[in-house]
Amino acid sequence: MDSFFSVLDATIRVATPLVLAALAGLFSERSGIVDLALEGKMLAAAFAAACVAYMMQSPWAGLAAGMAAGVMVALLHGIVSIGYNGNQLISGVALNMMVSGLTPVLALAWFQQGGRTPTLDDAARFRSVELPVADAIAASAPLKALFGHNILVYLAVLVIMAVSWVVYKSRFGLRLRAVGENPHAADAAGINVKLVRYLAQSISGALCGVAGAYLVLAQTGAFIQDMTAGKGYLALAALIFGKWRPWAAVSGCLLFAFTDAIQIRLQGSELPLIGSIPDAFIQAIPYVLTVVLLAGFMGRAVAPKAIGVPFVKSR
Amino acid sequence: YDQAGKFDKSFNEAAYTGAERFKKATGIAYREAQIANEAQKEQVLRNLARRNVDLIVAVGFSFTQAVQTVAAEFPKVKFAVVDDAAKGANVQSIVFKEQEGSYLVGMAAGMASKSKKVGFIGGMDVPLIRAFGCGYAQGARAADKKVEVITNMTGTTPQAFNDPARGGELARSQFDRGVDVVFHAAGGTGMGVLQAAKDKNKLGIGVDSNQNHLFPGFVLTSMLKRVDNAVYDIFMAGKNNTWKPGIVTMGLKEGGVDWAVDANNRKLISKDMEARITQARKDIVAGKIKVVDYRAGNSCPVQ
Amino acid sequence: MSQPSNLPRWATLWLMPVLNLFAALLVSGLVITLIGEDPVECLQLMINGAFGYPEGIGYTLFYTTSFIFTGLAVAAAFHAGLFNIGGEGQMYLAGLGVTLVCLGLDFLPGWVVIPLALLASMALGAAWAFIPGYLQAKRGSHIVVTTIMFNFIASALMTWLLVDKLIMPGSQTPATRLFAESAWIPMLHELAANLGIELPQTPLNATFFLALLALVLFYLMVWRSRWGYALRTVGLNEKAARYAGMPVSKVIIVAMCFSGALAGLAAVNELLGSTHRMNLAFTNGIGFVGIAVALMGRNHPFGILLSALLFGALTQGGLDLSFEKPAITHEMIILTQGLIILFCGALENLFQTPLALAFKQMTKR
Amino acid sequence: MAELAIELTGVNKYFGEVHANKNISFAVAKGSIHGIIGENGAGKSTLMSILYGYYQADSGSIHLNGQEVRIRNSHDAIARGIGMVHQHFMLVDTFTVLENIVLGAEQGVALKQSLAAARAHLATLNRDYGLQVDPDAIVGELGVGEQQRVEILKALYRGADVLILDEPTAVLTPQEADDLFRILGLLKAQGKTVLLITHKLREVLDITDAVTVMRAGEIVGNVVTAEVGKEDLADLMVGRKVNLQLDKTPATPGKTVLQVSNLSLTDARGVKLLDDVSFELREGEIVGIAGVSGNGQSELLEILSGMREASAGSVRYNGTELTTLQACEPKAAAYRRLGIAHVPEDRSREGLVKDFSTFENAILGYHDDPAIQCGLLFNRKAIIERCRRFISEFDVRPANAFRRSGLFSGGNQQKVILAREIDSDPQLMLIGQPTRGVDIGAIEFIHKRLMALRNAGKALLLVSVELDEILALSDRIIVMNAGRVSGELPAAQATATELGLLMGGHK
Ligand SMILES: Nc1ncnc2c1ncn2[C@@H]1O[C@H](COP(=O)(O)OP(=O)(O)OP(=O)(O)O)[C@@H](O)[C@H]1O
Ligand SMILES: Nc1ncnc2c1ncn2[C@@H]1O[C@H](COP(=O)(O)OP(=O)(O)OP(=O)(O)O)[C@@H](O)[C@H]1O
Ligand SMILES: [Mg+2]
Ligand SMILES: [Mg+2]
Repeated sequence: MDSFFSVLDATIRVATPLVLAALAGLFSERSGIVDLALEGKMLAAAFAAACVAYMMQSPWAGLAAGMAAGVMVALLHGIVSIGYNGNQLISGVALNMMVSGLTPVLALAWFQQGGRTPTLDDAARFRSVELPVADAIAASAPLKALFGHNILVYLAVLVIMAVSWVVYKSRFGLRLRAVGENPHAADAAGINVKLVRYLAQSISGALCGVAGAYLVLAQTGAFIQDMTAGKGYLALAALIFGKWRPWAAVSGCLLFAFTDAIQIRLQGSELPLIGSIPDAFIQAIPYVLTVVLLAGFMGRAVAPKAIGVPFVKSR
Repeated sequence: YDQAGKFDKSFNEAAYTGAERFKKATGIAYREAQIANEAQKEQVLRNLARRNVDLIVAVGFSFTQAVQTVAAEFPKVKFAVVDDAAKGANVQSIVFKEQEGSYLVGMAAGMASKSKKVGFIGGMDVPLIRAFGCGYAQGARAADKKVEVITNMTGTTPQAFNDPARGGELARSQFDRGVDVVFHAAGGTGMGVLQAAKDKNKLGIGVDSNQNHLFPGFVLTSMLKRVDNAVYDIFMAGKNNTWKPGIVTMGLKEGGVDWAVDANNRKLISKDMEARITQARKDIVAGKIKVVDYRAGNSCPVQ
Repeated sequence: MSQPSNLPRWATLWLMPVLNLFAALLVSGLVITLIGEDPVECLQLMINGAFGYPEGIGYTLFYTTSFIFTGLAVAAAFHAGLFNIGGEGQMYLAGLGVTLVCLGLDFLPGWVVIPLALLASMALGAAWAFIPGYLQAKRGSHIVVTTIMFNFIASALMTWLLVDKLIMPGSQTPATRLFAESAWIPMLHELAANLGIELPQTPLNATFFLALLALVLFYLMVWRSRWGYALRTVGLNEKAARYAGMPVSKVIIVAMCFSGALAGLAAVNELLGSTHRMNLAFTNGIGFVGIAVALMGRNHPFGILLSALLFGALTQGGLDLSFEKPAITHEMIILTQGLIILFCGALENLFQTPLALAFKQMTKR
Repeated sequence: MAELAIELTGVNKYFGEVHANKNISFAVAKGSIHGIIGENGAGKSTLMSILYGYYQADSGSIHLNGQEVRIRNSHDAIARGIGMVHQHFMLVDTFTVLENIVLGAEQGVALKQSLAAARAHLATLNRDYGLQVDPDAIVGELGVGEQQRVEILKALYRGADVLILDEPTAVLTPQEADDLFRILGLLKAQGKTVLLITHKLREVLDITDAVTVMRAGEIVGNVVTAEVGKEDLADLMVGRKVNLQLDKTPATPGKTVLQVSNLSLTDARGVKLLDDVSFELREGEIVGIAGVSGNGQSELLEILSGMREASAGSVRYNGTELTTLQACEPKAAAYRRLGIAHVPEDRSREGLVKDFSTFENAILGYHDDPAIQCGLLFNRKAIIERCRRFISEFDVRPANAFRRSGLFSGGNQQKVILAREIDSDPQLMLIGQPTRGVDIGAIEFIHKRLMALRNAGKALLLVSVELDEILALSDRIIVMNAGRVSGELPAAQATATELGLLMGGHK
C-alpha cells in the first residue's frame, strides 16, 4: 500500500512538466499552429531559468526568466508560422535544433563548465512546501502523496483549472477555438486572427517556460545539455491522446507519468508468472501502452480543422 | 572523447584534466577532438595520425574498433585506448578494474546505510555499467550480509547519460523503497541523482571524478576512476620514451581506481568505516579479496 | 498556395534559397562572433573541410548517402499525407535485418549475402513502419505519436538484443562481431584502385550509387506511375481518392512500408558500407536529419539530393572546423543546421516581398 | 432622389496581373434592395469583399451615408454597420448557433453573460423577422437554409444597416428562397439596405429595386429593375445573345439500365438516410432528382457510384447485382470499369485534386486505363494529349494543361470533370449539381452537352437543387424528402410549385 502512494507521489512529480507543456501545446494547436517546438521552448526556458536563478540567487527571478525565454522562442515560432506563413512542422523542428545547439554554446561561453550551468544553491531553487496543516492530515497515509510537493506542482494544478476555464468559458477561449477551427469565419466575424494566434503562442511559451523552469529549479538544480530529453514530444503525444482537451490531455500526462513510475519500480524485480524480464523491455512499457491505447480504445482523434494551415486571406 | 561530451563532470572530463595536467607539467601542447558520430571515429584518428603526432589517446570503449583499424595504417604512431582492450603492435590499452573501486564504495554504502537498503543507478544497460553495479553489490554485501541492493538503469538511448530529471526520479523512487544510499554510474544523469539525495536528505555516491564537493555533506564518497592519471601517465610515458604497447590494467593497486575521502565527506565517514574500507583496500591490493568482474563471465555472484 | 508572385521562375527557384541560406549563415556568423571567433575564417574552414580535399569530399558524400535515404523515406510518407518521424527506429530495425543476415550467412560469397542483406534491411524497415501505418489506416491512431513511440520501442529492443544476445563474446562493447569481408560493400577507394585511380580511404562506398539510383526511381515511381499517382492523390485529397476508387487504407499502409524500406537502406550504408558491424545507436540521429532533408528539399528527389549534400557537408565540414577551432563545438554546428532549416525550410517567403519590389523597380527602368 | 447608403467612386483592385475591379463607381439608395450580377470571375465577390474590409482597394473611395470611410478589416466594416453573408458560409461548424453569433461581438471576459444576452436578443430578432433557429444546435449539423439564417442573424446581432448577400440562393429550395426574400423585404421595410449578388435573373427581377451588371471587372450597366427584362440582363451580362431556352426533343427511352429497389441506408447513429428508395432509369433518358440538399440525394449518388455501401436493398445495373459485387479493388473503381461515370456534387473537394495540374486531374479515376500506361510508368504524352483535347472540346479557359486546377474558376473546373467523365464513354452517368455557382454562359454549354449525351442513348441521373435546371433537362423527375421518394412525375407535367411542395414533404 505504501509503495502505491509513493508511485502516486512520483507520478505527480514526473507529470508536472508534461502537464504544463501539454497545456502549452493546447493553446498553440487550438489556435491552429502545430507545435513541435514545445521541446525547444522548454529547453530554452530551462537554460534561462538556470542562468538567472544562479546569478540573482532567486528562484522567482529564474522562473520569470524561464517564462520570458519560452515566450521568445514561441514568438519566433509565431513570426515564422504566422507572420511569414512558413511551414509549421519545419519551424518546430528547426527551433528545437537551434535551441539544443545554442544553449550549450552559450553555457560554455558564459560559465566554462561545458554545456551546463553551475549547480544552484537551495536559496535559488524551489523546495518542497511543508504545509503545517499537511503534516496533520498526512498522518493518514492516503493523502500523503498529495502533500509536500514543490510549489510549482500546486501552480500547475491551478494552471489546469485556469486553462480549462479560459478555453471553454472565456471570450478569449471562444476566439481561440474559432481561429483554430475556421480562421476565415473568425476573420469575417471581425476577429484579428493573427493577433489571437500570436497571443496563443505567447501563452504556450509562458507555460513551457514554467515547465522548463520546473526541471531546473525544482528537479535537477542545474541546466544540462538537452535535459528536456524528449519531454516536449511526449507532451504533444499526450495532447493528441487527449484529443486537444485540457483534462483529457492532463490524464494522458498522468498516464505517461504513472506507467513511468511503475516501470522504474518494476525494473529488476521478478514478476509473478513471467519471471525476470530484461530492463529494456520494462522501460518500453509506457511506449507500448501508449500505442495499444491509441489503437484499441481511443476513437479517431479529430484535430482542430485549421491546424497546420497558414491563414492566407483567400479561398 | 566519446559522444557524451567533454564536460560531463565525470569520465571525459577526467581525461581532459589529465591532459591539462600533462600540458602544465611539460609545456607540451596536445590536440583534441570530439566526435559526433560513428564514421567520424576513424576519420578523426586518421586525421590526427597524419599530423605527425606522437601519441593518440582515444577515450571510450567505443573507439576500440576504429583504433585497431587506424593503428594498422600508421605503424609509426602510438595509440592508446582508454576503457577497452584493443589489439595492435602500436596500441596500448588501458582497462580499469571498476569493480574494485565500486567494491569499496559499496562497502561504504553498506555500512552507512541505516535501512540496509542501498541503490545503484546506471546509465544504459551495457556490460561496463553492469560491472560497476556488480562490484558495488559485492562490496555492500561484504559490509553487511543483510544489505539489499536495488538497481535501476536510466534508459536505452545514449540520452540516458544526459537526463538528470530522470536520474532524480529514479533516485527518489529508490528512496521511497527504503534506500538511503545511492551510487550512480550515469554521467550527466547522475547530477540529478546526487541532487535528489541532497533534497531528500539521503546519501549519494559519485563516480569517475571526485564529486564529493558537489553537494558537501550529502555525497558519501566518490568512486574514482583515475582516467586523468591514466591519460597523464600515457602522455608522460610517451614523452619519456617508456611507452609500451599492450594491455595495462589499472586497479586499486595501480592507482587506477579508488574511493575519495576529503574535507567534504570527512564527517560522513566514521572511523570504523574508514578502517574497514582501508583494510579491504589492502586486501584487494594484496589479492586476498578477489572482486568478481561482471565482464569476465557475464554474470554477477550477488544480486 | 502562396500569394501570386511577380517573381521570375529562376528567382523563386534559385535566388531565394540562396538568399535564405546566406541569411542563416549570417545569423550563425553573428553567434560565432559573439563567442569570439572569426566567422569568415570559420566558413572557409568549413567549406574547405567539406569540399576542399578528396578525403573531405569522400566523407561528405558518405553522410549524404545516408541522408538521401532517410530524406526520401520522410518524403515518401509525406506524399501520402503522413508525417513519419519514425525513420530512426525503422533504420535501427533494418540494421537488425542486415546484422542477422550477415551473422548467419556471411560465409557465403558477397553476391549472395549483400543482396540478401539489402532485402532484409528493407523488409525489417518496412515491417517497423507497417505497424504505425496499419494503425493509422485502420484505427486512426495518430501516426506522429505512434512513430515516436516506435522509435523508443526500437531502441529498447535493440539495446536488449545487443547487450544480451548479439554482443560479441568477450567484448565489453555492445556491438556484434565484425562481418566477414565478403559481406562488405566495396568502398569507393577500393573500386577506384581497381581502375588504377588512387583515392583516399573514406567510408564512401558503392551504396552511394544505390542512393542516386533511389533518387531517380523515387521520381519515376511517385510522379510517373499509377502507384505514385494514387499516393499523391491520397495525400492531397483523401475524398478525391475515394471518389477515384483508390484503396485509401492500402495506399497509406504501402506508403509507410515504402518509407520504412527507404529508411532501412540508410542502415546498409552505415553497417555494410562503413562500420561492418552493428553497435549501439549506430543510427545516430540520421533518421531525424532525414526530416529536415525532406522538408528542405520540398519532398522532391532533386531537392533532397541538394539538401542531403548540404547536411553532409555540414556534418563533415563542421567536424573539420571544430578540429581547427576548439571553441567551435559540435553544438555550434547543430545550431547552424537549425538555422539553415529555419531559414530555407520555413522562412522560404522571407525575401519574397522585398525581392518582388526590387524586380518591379528594375523592370520600371 | 433618395438618400444614398453607399457610394463607390473609382474603385480599382488588382490581383497581381489580374485587374479584378476596373474603375468601379456606383451608388446604392438607402432602404433599397440592390442586385449585382455578372459572369463567373466578373469581380462581384471581390467588390463586396472590399466593402467588407476583406480586401483593400488599390485606389478609389467609399462613402457610407455621405461620409468617406476607410474600411481596413471586417472589424471596421462591422463597426460601420455593414454585415455580410458570404458565398461560402463563414461559420464555425463545431460551435453552437449562439456561440457563432456571439463570436467577435462578446461583452466582457467571461462568456456566460455574453451568451445570456445574445439569447435574449435572439428572441427579439426572432420575433421581428421570423428567423427561427435553435440557439443551442451545433451549426455543422444544421441544413444550409438554417445556416444561412444564422449568418443573417449574426449580421443583425451586430446591428448591421447594410447587408451584403453573396449568391445566397444557390443552395436553397424555392420555398427557402421565398422565405429569404420575405425576410429581405422586412429588412427593407425597416430602412435597411441590401446588396444581393446572384446568378439567377428571375430573382433579380422579382425583388431588387436596381441592378448593377458587371463583366470582366467593369460595370457595363446600372439599371432600374422595373425597366428591363430577363433577356436584356442576360445579354448585358455575357456581352452577346444568350439562348436561355434549351431545345429539348422528346426522349426515346430504350432498355432499362439501372434498377434500384428498396434501397436503404442507416448511419452509425441509427438515423435512416435513405429509406426504401426504388426507381429505374433507361437508355436515352434523363431522370432528375429534385430535393433540398441533405435529403438523401448525396448518399444515393455515393451508393450508386460505389463510394458507400447500402444497408439494404438492391441495385441492378444491366442485369448485374451491384450491391453484392465481388471485386478485389474498391467498388468505385469496379463500377467505373462497368461503365458508370460520376460527376460528384462537390467538385472542388471530390472531383478534383486542387493541387494537381489539370492534366493530372484529367485522369483521376481513370489512372488505370491501359491507354495511358507505358510499361510500369505513365505515358505522359498520351495524358497531356488527352487533356488538351478536353480543353479544346470543352472550351476550358485559360487553355493551359499545366495550370494548377485550383486556379481555375468553378465553371472551368466543372468543365474538366465533365470532359473526363463523358470521355470515358459511360453507359450510365451520375451527375451531381452540374452548374452550382456557374455563370449563365457556362450553364448553357454544360446543358447542351448533357442533352447531347442523352440523345446519344446514354442514361443520365441528375441530382440538382436548381429546380429550373431539373425542369429544363429531365424527362422524368423524382422528388426526395427525408431519404424517401416523395413523388415521381413526368417533366412535362411538373411545375415548380408542385415540386416545391413535394420537396418540403407536403402533399
Ligand atoms: N484571391 C485572389 N487572388 C488572385 N486573383 C483573384 C483573387 N480573387 C479573385 N481574383 C481575380 O479576380 C477576378 C474576380 O473574381 P471574383 O471572385 O470577384 O468574381 P465573381 O464575380 O465573384 O465570380 P463568381 O460569379 O464566380 O462568384 C477573378 O477572375 C480572378 O481573376
Ligand atoms: N488565390 C488565388 N490565386 C489566383 N487566382 C485565384 C485565387 N483565388 C481565386 N482565383 C481566381 O478567381 C477566379 C474565381 O474564383 P472563385 O473561387 O470565385 O471561382 P467561382 O467561379 O466563384 O467558383 P465557385 O463557384 O466554386 O465558388 C478564378 O478564375 C480563379 O482563377
Ligand atoms: Mg463570387
Ligand atoms: Mg462563384
